[in-house]
Amino acid sequence: MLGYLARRLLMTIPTLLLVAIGVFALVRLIPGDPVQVMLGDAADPAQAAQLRAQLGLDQPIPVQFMHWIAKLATGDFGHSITNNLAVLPLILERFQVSAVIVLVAVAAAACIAVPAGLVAAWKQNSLLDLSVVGGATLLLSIPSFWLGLLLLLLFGLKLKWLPVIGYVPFTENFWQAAAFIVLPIATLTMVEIGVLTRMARAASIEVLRLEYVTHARAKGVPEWRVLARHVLPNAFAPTWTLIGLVLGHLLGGIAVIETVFTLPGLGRLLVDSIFARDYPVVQGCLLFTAVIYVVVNLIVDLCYPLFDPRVTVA
Amino acid sequence: MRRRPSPAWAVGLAALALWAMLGRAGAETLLRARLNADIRSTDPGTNRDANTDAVVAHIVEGLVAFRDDTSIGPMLADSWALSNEGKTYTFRLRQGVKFHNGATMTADDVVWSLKRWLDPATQWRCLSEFSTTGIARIEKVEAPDPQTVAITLDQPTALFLPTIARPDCGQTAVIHRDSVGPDGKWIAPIGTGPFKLAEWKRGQYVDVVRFDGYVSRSEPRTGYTGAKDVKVDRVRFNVIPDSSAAKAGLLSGSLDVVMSLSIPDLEDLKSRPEVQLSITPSLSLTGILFQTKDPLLKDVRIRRAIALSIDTAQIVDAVMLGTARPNNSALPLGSPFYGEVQSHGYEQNIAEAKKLLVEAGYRGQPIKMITNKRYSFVFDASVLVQAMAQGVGINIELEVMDWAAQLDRYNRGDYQSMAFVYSARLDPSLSFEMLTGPKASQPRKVWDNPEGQEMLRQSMMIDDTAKRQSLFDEMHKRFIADVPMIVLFNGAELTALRKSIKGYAGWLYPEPRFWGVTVE
Amino acid sequence: MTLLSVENLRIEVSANKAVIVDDVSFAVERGEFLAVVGESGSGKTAAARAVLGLLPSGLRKAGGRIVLDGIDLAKVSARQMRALRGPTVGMVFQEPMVSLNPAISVGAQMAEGLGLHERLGKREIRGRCLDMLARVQIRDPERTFDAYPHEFSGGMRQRIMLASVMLLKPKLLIADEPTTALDTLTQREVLDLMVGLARDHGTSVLLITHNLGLVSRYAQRALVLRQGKMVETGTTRQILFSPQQAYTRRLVEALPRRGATTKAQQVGEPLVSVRDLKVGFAGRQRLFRRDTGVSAVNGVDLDIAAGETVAVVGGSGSGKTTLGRAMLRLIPTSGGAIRFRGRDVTATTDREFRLASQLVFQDPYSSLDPRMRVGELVAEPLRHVPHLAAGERDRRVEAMLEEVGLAGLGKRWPHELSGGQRQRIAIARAIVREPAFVVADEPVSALDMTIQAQVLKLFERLQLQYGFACLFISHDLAAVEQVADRVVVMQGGRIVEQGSRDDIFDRPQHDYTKALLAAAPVLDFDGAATARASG
Amino acid sequence: MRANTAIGSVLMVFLLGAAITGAFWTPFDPLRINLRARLQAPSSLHWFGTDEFGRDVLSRVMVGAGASVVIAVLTVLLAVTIGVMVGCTAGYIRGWVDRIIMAVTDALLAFPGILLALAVMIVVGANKTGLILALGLAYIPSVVRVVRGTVLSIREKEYVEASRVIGNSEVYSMMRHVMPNAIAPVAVLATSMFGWVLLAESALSFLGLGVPPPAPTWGNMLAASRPFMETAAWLSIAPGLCIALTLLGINLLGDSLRDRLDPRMAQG
Repeated sequence: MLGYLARRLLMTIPTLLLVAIGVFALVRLIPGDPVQVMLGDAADPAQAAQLRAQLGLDQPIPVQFMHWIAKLATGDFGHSITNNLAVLPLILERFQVSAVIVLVAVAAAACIAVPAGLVAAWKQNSLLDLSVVGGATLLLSIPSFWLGLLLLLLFGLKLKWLPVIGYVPFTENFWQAAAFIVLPIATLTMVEIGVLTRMARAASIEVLRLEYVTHARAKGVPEWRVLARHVLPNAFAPTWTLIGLVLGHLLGGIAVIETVFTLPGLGRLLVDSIFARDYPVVQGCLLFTAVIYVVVNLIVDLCYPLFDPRVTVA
Repeated sequence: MRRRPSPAWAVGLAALALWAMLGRAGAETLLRARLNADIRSTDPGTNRDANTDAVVAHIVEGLVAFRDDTSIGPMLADSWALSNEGKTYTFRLRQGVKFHNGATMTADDVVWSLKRWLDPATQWRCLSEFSTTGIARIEKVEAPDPQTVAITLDQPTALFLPTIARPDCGQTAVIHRDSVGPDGKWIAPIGTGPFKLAEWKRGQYVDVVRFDGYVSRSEPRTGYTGAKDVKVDRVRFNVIPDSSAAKAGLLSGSLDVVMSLSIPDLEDLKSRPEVQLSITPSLSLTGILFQTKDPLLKDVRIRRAIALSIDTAQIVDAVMLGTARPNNSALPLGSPFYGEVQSHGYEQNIAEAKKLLVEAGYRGQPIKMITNKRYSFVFDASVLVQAMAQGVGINIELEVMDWAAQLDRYNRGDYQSMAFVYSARLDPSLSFEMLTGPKASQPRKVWDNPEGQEMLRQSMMIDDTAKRQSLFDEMHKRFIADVPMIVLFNGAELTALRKSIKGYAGWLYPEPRFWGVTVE
Repeated sequence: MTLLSVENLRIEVSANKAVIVDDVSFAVERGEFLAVVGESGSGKTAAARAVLGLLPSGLRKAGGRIVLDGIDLAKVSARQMRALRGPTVGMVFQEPMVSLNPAISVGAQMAEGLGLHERLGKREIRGRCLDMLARVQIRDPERTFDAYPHEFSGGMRQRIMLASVMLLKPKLLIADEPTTALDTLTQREVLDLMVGLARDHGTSVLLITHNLGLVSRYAQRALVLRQGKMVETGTTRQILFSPQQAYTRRLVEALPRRGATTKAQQVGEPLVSVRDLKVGFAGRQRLFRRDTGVSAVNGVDLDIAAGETVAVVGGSGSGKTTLGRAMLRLIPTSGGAIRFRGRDVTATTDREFRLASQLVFQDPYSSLDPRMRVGELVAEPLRHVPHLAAGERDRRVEAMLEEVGLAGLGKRWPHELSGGQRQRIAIARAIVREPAFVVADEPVSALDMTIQAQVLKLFERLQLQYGFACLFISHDLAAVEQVADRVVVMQGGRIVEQGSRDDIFDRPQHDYTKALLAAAPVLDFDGAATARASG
Repeated sequence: MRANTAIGSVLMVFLLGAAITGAFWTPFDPLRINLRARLQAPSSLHWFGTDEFGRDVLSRVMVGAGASVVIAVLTVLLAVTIGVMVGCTAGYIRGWVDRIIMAVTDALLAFPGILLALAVMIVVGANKTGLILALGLAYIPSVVRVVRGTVLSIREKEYVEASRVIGNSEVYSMMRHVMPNAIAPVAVLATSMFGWVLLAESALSFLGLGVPPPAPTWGNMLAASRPFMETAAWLSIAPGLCIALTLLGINLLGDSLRDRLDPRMAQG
């Protein structure tokens, strides 16, 4: 198990190195630079050159890259160009916001989607099944930010049940924080329900076709128990993989939802930094995102044997 | 309409109110403002940005400062006189001005400060203005007596006082020499301002507290000078990068002041009972830039045709929702030099525009116009300009870029046309200076007209208001005739405050002032 | 006394009312062993599932009466039906790999039924389970109880399955092709266990099978179904030895029997010869080392003469398939030599050998590209025949299709054809270039009995006609007996015995050969159903 | 599930109808600005109302349909073409080539696609071509993964072995037997991708970069409607519904395509 972990982590190094190179190259390919953004329309060339030198942006790009990598190796992600904050704490702070929303939303979505998919598969082609599939497909078809805007319109502006914008950390005021993130979570949950229900249903249909289900029934096992004990664990395994993928991706960027609900999350930090050409932050965010993706997938793989004993991590 | 709070929301509010009450139990009055990013340093005019300037302006002062109408008024100097063919400025200092450490300011401190700014090691932002390529070189700084300072330049310039008063130059602040260590390294500002620096918690907030030993000027508050009567104990500049979070903070009462709001924000906040708005015209300038070296647009008739195809008033109205007025002049509305001449710009004239196009032989060749979505008013203006130009048969293709990419193109002069916004310039010469120059050496300049450059140079040299006015009038006429760009309007600075804040006023320069402000 | 009686059972597809089981009646007495015999599509599985009330989704019972242990199943509630499943009727499924839940431990799955139907303490349940595991000859019941199904081979899983069903001592055991997926030796062991357990508990057995050999060995009575209809019913003896219906007769006649040796033993240069052939599968690549590999073929010597048919027999894992693939140079060898017409072709890609050799696969579903038409499939090998005009090629394809009885089907897609037809295409594709050497890997084991007979006959005829040598890989001794000139017996990657067909079948020397022959259920036409060569 | 196909087809026919009609005729000029008719609610004259510049929303939705469809089709084509070629190469050749391709693919997959597209769009420019390139690039890794996985399983199929036995070359086997059979899962993926592109196009517009105005796409219309959500809800409802219904149609058709291509179904 530990050996497996070590091997997996070792295997991610080339990927992350590629990511780092790609990120760095991409960031430098983007036209414009942070100095111009900072100086705006009054960019005196001499001044710009001075600032560039101050930020180390006047050095050849390979040198800059080596500097960055060397610092990264010591865990130093550098400082933001726009506000001089250390990048890693900044990322971690923003990440908390995204992570809370994503984790709660995906968990909630899974709790709704998996039973719904299971029941739909059980009653395949019934009216119930049709409405579950139809509903899931509909949820899948709505642009997430539009859905978010509609929810805002309804609950925030028309009913005035929830605050429309802003964010307060949970550490500061739990209830207020909760009120701020209810809608983003609801939005994300609904979108993910669409994805996960369809997956859970498909997986359950596969499992329901298998003979061990008939075997269980032939032993006189009641239907609910057949579903709960025999179908669910086996149908959950592929869904779990999908949940991992979804988590991995969402944790890196729910920029759109964060923008709709004006949450200071990681996705928005990244988008804002791209627009500000804040190289250290963009690079840090993208790399962090990639690491999260890799780590989440690793965790998912490590958990997989819980659902499917055939898979061993060794 | 009354807000019906949800239970969670209500509990949250109650808790917050309780916390706020406990927080104020010490009877200290606190004003909470928002910065969209942390300040870069406390060293005036060196490692800086707009946020840094805003904070530092509460702590330090210079010899002179801008008034509300962008004219120059005395600050630490009581008066000044010109001699030596306009090359020597002799400042008479105010009596009894105290530094935050209790020391009394003398001419010696002024000389020390100026020498520090002029030392290249300080990396003062405005050092280049006083080098050979700038407005004038400072040849001599002397203190004939403790209340007098004399500065001698190598040539006369009208821009000397406006430059040393510039907020981005740190107002060429007079600071006590203990602000730096023995090694010359910056420690913290010991200035003469109405506030002194209390605490800078990086990434979170900057606190300034009232300076009890402050001796205020007697004339009423104006710009960065006049009476600075501090009515709060402490001002906290909270670093809140997210504008919506700031807005929410304002609505929930955890912030008192939010500056630099956007037009859509205005629509949203107008209806909120707990909020008041301060809308002041600002000096920024939005317009359509043309690349006069472009094979197609080098023909002034085509540029003119575009200018005549649009209805500036209608655009401004649709874009700024009544917070700004049309202005085709390079001088901002509100400038003391803005007169009758400046109010004559372009009148929409479809027939004339079409005629010009025929003469120029324009046959629907596409004209690319770069625009951006960072500034919604720029974007909206470009959409409207495009549609109106379409009306006379001009084929403008919009190209949306992000702001940084657009700036890059702007600085390299690499565009056919672009919708652009210039930041505030406090002096009319500077307003023209940002547009005027030889493209060969300064590709970002839009107006490459030798006569215009010469007039600009003169306007910078002389101090006579009437003469300068006539120069600016002439430059305006040439500028309108050349159509290197179409100025559309100046911006508006939108600040939202809690209803409990009294005495706040915006001014032409888009930075807040928290003296004279009370919290009820 | 009748335990189960089924009267006029009718089962339809819910959607289009197609009839799956039509007016079928039969009865099972207490303690009786009834075999239901039929080919695919006969409705035998559906009929058996109807007894459990577990028809696959999409099928429904449209008529008839099922009385189980005196209870009319039409009149019981779902709950009562569940109470019957397990203690009254149990079922063993065909595919041991998918009939145990992979996510639940063996013990928990066994205990589940006991817990539902009997009031027992935890310890008692465990005890009963362990006893039963021991009874089905699982070596380490304690460990097995806590293990997961995937840790076991097919034969072991089928024993576990049997144990978990018999734990409830059902009055009726339905066994749906319980050993079809197992090799001959394991098949024998599992079935013997099943019969023994049934006898112990007085359980009646309803055995669903296509294998007449099993019927003759185990069943007292048999029922023949064809396309949902009853063809014939009677004692095993009647059905097998004096079938009344033409279809039953066809079934019985379809059983392979020993044919004439096609050719005399050839002397001289063998067509293909293999010396000390070794094939090892590399172990898993670890970070710093490689796991020790497994050798699938270990030092095989074999000669095949032109036109000769050599059969390779052995249980699963004996290396027979690997040998065939290695001889065609489809998988790399790790030692030894392969010669073709005297030339060493082990290391080189010998174009002549490649074009002169062919392979017929076991599964006619996966060996035909689903996106090519029948004609294209058969024409494809002719790409490599030089100077072949398009017209000539089409003619040869058409002739070949006619040869295998598929004339005029050239424009069809493979999925439009039956399994037997597909295997004919596969054979046509292998033969069309007139190869000298064909490896046939279990070519008929995926087919129904009557189809098997036809395909084997076709194969024999073609071999006679075209004169190719053949390596015939099979676990079905009956088929081997019909086609082989010589037989090679493999075990654990080695040849344990080889000789002429008659020598091997009549005078086996090696114990493994004897065991294989003993396990093979064969119909003895001279007397009662017994196993051959029990000596 | 016949109903799926029917509903999906009706929705798609409707979309294509609107797109084709919009290319030739719209009730109003979709680009004509009329500041006197700003933000008018739906009426008998303007069925879907007018936007902040007084343009007719119905006309814009119709023209936008065409633009959105063209962008989606081209993006999917780009991603599928490159993805299939790369994926087949990786899956069939295996070894080092495969490892390098998969390392790059994994690296690309580790980014959130929409942000990758955003960055690429800044580099290549915010226009239709840029959008297609950016989204195409963002989706190529998914195609590569699916194709490679399929190819890896297909190349073990007996009919590919049969092709080798016949004496066909590896390249021929790949082109003739592997690629055609790898198309089915890609076709299913492509239908999903069509929907993703529509969503991503609107999301990118929303984040500030998309197809430049005034040419309408559903995405930039929806994005532009945000400030007027409270005051002029119809602005967002028209394009939002169009996107949702189109995606519904595409997903339903994708489901029926999946069912049709399922080998079990084909055999049954």
